[in-house]
Amino acid sequence: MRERLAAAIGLCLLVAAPFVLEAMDEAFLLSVLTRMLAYALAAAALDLVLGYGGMVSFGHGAFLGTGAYVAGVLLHHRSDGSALVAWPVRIGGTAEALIAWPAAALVSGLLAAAIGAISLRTRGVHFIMITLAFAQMVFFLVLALPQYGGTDGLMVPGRNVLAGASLEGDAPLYWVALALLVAFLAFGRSTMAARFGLALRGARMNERRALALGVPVYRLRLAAFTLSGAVAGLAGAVLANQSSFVSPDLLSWQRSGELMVMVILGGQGTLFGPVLGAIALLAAEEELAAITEHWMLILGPALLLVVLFFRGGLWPLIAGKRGDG
Amino acid sequence: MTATLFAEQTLNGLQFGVMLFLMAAGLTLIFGIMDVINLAHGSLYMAGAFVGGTVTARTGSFLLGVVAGAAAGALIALLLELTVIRRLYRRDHLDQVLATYALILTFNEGVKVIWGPAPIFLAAPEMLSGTVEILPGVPYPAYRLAVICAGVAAALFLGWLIGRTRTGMLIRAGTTHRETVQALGVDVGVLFALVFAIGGALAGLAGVMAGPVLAVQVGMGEQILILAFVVIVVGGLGSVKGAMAGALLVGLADTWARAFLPVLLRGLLPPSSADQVAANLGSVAVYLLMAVVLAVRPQGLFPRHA
Amino acid sequence: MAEAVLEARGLTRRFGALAANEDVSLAIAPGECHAVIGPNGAGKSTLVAMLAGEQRPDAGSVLLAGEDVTALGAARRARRGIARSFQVTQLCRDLSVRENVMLAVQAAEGRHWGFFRPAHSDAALTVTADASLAAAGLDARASSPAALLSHGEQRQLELAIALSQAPRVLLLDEPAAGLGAAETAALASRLAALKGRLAMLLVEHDMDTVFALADRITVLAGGRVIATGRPGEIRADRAVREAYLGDVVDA
Amino acid sequence: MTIARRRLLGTAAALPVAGLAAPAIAQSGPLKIGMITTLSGPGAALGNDIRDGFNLVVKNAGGRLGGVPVEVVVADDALRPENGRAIAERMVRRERIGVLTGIVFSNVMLAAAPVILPSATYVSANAGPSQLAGEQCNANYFNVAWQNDNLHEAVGQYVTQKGLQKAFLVAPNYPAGRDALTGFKRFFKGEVVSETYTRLDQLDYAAELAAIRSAAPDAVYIFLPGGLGINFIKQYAAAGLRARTPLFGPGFSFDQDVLPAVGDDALGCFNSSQWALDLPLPANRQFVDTFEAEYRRLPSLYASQGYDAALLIGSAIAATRGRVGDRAAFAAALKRADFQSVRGSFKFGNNNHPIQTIYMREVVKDGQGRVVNRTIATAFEAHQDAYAAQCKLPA
Repeated sequence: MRERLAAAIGLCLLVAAPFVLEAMDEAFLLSVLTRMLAYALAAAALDLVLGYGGMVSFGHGAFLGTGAYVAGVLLHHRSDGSALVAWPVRIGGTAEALIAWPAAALVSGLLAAAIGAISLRTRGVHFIMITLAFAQMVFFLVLALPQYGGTDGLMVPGRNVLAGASLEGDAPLYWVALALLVAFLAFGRSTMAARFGLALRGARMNERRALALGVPVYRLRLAAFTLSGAVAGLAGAVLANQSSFVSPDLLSWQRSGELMVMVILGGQGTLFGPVLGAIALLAAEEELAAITEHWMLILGPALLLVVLFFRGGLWPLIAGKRGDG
Repeated sequence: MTATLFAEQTLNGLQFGVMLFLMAAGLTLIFGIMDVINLAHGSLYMAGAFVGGTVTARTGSFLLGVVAGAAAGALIALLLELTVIRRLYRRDHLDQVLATYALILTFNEGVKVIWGPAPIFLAAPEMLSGTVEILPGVPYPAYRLAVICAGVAAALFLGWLIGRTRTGMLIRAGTTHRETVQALGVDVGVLFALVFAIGGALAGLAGVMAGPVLAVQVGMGEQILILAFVVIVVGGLGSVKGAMAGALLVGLADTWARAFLPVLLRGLLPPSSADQVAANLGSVAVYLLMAVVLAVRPQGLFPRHA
Repeated sequence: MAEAVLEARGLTRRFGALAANEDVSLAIAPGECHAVIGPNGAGKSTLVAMLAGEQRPDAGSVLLAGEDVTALGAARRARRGIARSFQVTQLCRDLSVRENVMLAVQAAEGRHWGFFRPAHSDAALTVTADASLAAAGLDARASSPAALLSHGEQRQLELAIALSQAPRVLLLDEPAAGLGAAETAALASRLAALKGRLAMLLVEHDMDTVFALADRITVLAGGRVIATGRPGEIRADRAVREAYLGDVVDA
Repeated sequence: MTIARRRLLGTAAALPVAGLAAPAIAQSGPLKIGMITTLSGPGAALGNDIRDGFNLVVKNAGGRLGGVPVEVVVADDALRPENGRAIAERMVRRERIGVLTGIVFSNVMLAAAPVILPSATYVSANAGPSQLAGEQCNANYFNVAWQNDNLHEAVGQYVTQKGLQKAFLVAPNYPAGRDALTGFKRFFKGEVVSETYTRLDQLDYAAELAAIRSAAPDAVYIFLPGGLGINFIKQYAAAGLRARTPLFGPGFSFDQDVLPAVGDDALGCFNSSQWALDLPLPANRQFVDTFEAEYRRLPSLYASQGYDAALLIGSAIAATRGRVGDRAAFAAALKRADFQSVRGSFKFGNNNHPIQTIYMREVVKDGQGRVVNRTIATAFEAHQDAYAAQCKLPA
C-alpha cells in the first residue's frame, strides 16, 4: 500500500515538473530530467534481469549504446540523404520515431538475444565476466566504425518526429520519455507478478528446484535478457534525442557499471527503485562535480557505504518494503 | 614471414602472457580462496606502480622500488580487507562488484590528489635497459626477460605456497571447511587477511614491474584489470594453473592476431578491407577467445571442483 | 509385470577413480513403491540424480515408459512426468508457500509465458495449489515465505510441490530426513495413500518406513546392486544382511 | 582570482528549492567565462594544464581579462561526452554564460557544440576535429590551438624534406587514427612500408616492434595519444630501436606533461608542434617564466594553448568593452586575433582555425638535466588546414 502511494506521489511530481519548472523559468532543467528518465528506463530494464532474474549483467551499456546508435544513425542518414543499406534493397534513414525507436529496441534486443544465448550457459562470476567481455567487443567494434565517428561519436542532426509531430524543445521529449518509463514500469510490474515473473523469480531463488519442476529456465532467462536489452536500447534512443549526440562512451564498461549502481542504489527487484537510483546518482554526480574537482573522492566512498550498509537501497526506505532480490 | 619472425612473435606473446599472469595470479588467488571478486585489484596494481616509482626516484634503486611497490600493495590490501572486503565475504558477487567498483573511483581520485594528474616516471635499472640477442639477429629487451623471470618465480612461489606449506593447506581447507579449520584453532579471519595481502603484494609487484614498460598513470589499473579478468575466466576461476594457461593463451592470441592476421587476410581480401578487418578482429581477439572458450567450456579451461 | 514406468539400465557414473554407480539396473512398475536402500556412500543420491536428469551417466540409459530419456536434462524429464523431492530441502525461499506450489502447477501445465494476468488471480494455478496445500495441511501457512516454515513443514511442502507436478513417477530422496517420529509416521501414511496410484522410488534410511511402504526393495552397496526383491526376500537375503541390514537388525 | 563553483541542482526532491535558491541569471558581478575541461581520469593532466595556463593570464592581470573583471567557472567533464554536454547546457542556458572554452577531447567537443554554439561563443584551447574546421564550421567557434591534422602533416613534410624514403606508420584502430595517418601521408612523398592499426587499449607493442625491426624503415611515425604513446616510446627504446630508426610523432606525445614520465627513452625523438618551450619570443619567455614560478613545473603545449585562449578572449573583451552578448561584434573581435601569441605569428583563416607556423622539435636534455624539446626546424610557415575550403564562412 505504502509502496503504491510512494509511486503515485513520484509520478505526480514528475507530471508536475514541467509546469513548475516553466513557472520558475528553469525549463532547461527539464532536459536534465529527460536524461535522468532515459537512464531510469535503462536501469529499470536492467533490474528485470538483475533484480528479478538474478542475472548480474555487466554489459548493459552495450544495449543502451546500440539503441542510441540505431536512432542516431537513422537520423544521420535521413539528414544527408544517404543510404543505410544500399543493397539488395535500398534502405535510407528515417526521422520517424515510430520506425526508429522500435528499430533501436529490435537491434538491441537481437544483440541481447545473441549475447544472452551464449552467456546464459554460464553462472555466477563467469556470467558477470562474459557479459562484460561481449560488451567490450561491441564497444571496440563501434569505435572502429569509420562512417559513424569512432571515438568522436556521432552528431545527431535534429530529433525524431513522433507520428509526424515534432519532438523539438524540452517538454515534448520529456513527456515521451516519461510515458515510455511509466509504460515499462507498469508492464514490468505486471509481468513480474504474472506467470512469467513467477517462474523467473523462482528460478533465481532456486534454480535446481525450478529445473526439477520442469521450468524451462534457460528460455525464460533468455527471454527476459532479450526484453531487457530491447528496453535498454529504447532508452538509448531517447538519450540520443535528448543529447543530439551518440558516443561510444555509452557502450563502455563504466556505463554498464553505473547502470548496476543505479539499480542497487535505488533497490533491486522493485523496478521503482532503479528509477530513484538513476535520478539520485545523476543528480549526485552533477552536484558533486560542481562542488569540487575531486568529486570522485566523495562519490566513491558514498557508493561504498551504500553497498555495505544500505543493502536494500533507497526505495525500500520510502516504500517500507524490500525488493524482490 | 620468416621462421625467426614467427618465433620472435610467439615469444612476444608468451612474454605478454607472463606479464598478465603477474596481475591475474593475485586476482585468481583471492577469488579462488575467498570467493571474492575484487575489481579494486587494478587499484592495488596502480598503487604499487606509483609507490614503486616514487621510491625508485628517491633512492635511485629499482630493487627498493620493487620491494616498496609490493609492500604497498600488500599493506593497502590488508587495510582494505580489514575495513571493506571482510564485510563482503558472505555477500553475493554483485555486492562485491559494486563495492570494489566504488573503490576504483576512490583510488583513482586519491592517486590524482597525491601524485597529480600527470603520469610519473619509472624506468628499468641501467643493467636491464639493454638488449640480449636471444635468436640470431633478434635483440630482445633484457628487462622483458626479467619480467618473464618474475612471472615464473611468482608462479613457482604460489605453487609452493598453496601446494606444499602448512599455510597453504590451511588456506585450501579454509575455503571449503571453514569450521574444521576453526576447530583446529586457526583464525580464519587472519588467514584470509593474509591471502588478501599476498594477492595485494602480487598486484603491487605487477604494477612496479609494468612501470618501465607501460605508462604509470591514473586509470592504468582498469585497462589491465579487464584483461586479467579475461585471463582468469578463460583459465578457470580460482586456479593458479588456469591463470597461467589463460594468461599465455590470451597473450598469444592477442599478439598473434596483431602480428599475423593482416598478412593472412591479405591473401583472401583486397588490401584495404583486409587491413580494416584484421585491425577490427585484432581489437576484439581476446574477447572473442573468451567467448569461444566459455561457450565450449562454461567453467573455463581448468575448472575448480567445488 | 506391466511395462515399467521408469527403468534404469546399466547406469554407471564415475567421479575420477571412484565409481558412484556401477551397472545399476532397476525398474519401477505402475503404482509400485520401489525402495532403494544402502549404507551411506552406496550411491543412492547419485542414482536419483541420474534418474531425474541432473547428472549424466557415463554408461547406461534411463527409460520413461519405454522411451529413452537419457539425453534429456532435468527440466525436460520433469515435463515428461518425473517429479522428485530432495534430500536437502530445495524451495524458492522468498516465494510464499502458495507461490511455491503455484509454480509447480504452472510447470506441470507447461504454460510460463503469461505476462499480464497476475498469477494470484489465475484460477488455473490457485485452485489446484490451494487444494494441494490443504491436503498437505499447510493451508494456514499459505502466504508465509517458504523460508519461515519449520523444518517439518518444509518437508511437507517439498512433497506437496512434487505431487502438484502431477507426475507419472515420483522420486523421493530421503523424505523423512530430519523428521521426528510423529512427523515420520504422518508422512508414511500420506505416502501409503498414494500407493497403487503413483509409481514411487523411495530412498530412505528409516527401515520401518521402508518395510512398511515398499512393494519391492533394491539394495545398493559400493555403487552396485546387491539384491532386488520383495521386503520379505530382502530381509532373508544373506548378502544383504552381511553387507548392510545386519547392522541395523541386530542393533 | 576566484574560481567559483557552480551551484547545481540537488537531489530530485530538492529540485524546486535549488531552483529558487539560485537565481537563474547573474545580474551583476564579474563577467563569467565557462571552462569545461577534463580534470579526472587518465586525461586529467591535459585539462589541468589548459586550466592552469588560462588562469595564469587572469591572475597576471589581477583577475581581469581585457580590463574587465572575470570569473572563470570550471567544471570537470571526466572525459565523458554526456557530462560535457550537460555542463555546457547548464552554463549556457541556466547561468547564461556567453563565452566558453577549455574542452580537451574532440568527442566531448562534438557533444557540447550543438548546445553551445546556438547561443554562446566558444574558443577552443585544443585541437579541433575536422568536422568543425570544414562543412560544420561555425561563426561562433574559434580554434586557437591547431586543427587535428596539422601536426601530422608537419611531420610528413619534415620527413620528406630530410629525404627519408621508407616510413612505418602506427595508429590506433579508430577513425581519428586513420585521419592522423592520412594527414601524414598528405605531405609525405616517400614509401609507406606499413600502416599498422593497433588496439585502442593496447598495452604491449612487442608485436609491432618486431614488425618494425623486420621492415627496417627509415622513419617510424606514431599517432598514439595519451598513455598509448608512453607505452610505445618506452618499449621502442627498450627494444633498442631508438638507435636504429628515428621515431617521429605529434608534439603532444612528446610534451612536458609526458616527457617527465618517459625520461631518457624519449631522447632523440622528433616531433611537431605549433609551440615550443624555447621559442625566443618575449611573450613566450614571460609565459614560461611566470608559469614555472606559479606552478613549479614546465608548461606543456596544452598550457600554452590555455594561455593563448585567455589572451585571445581578453583581446576581444577589450575590443567590445566586455559586451560579449553582442555575438557578431565579439566574433569579429576574436577573428582579428589581436593578441601576442606565445607561438609567434598567428591569424585565423576563414574557418576560424589558425594559420600558423608549425615547428619541428627534438627531445634533448637541457642544462639542468631535464628532458625537454629543442626547436630544430620549421616544417610549415603560415600553414592552413586542409578543410578550410569546405567551410562556407567568409575569410
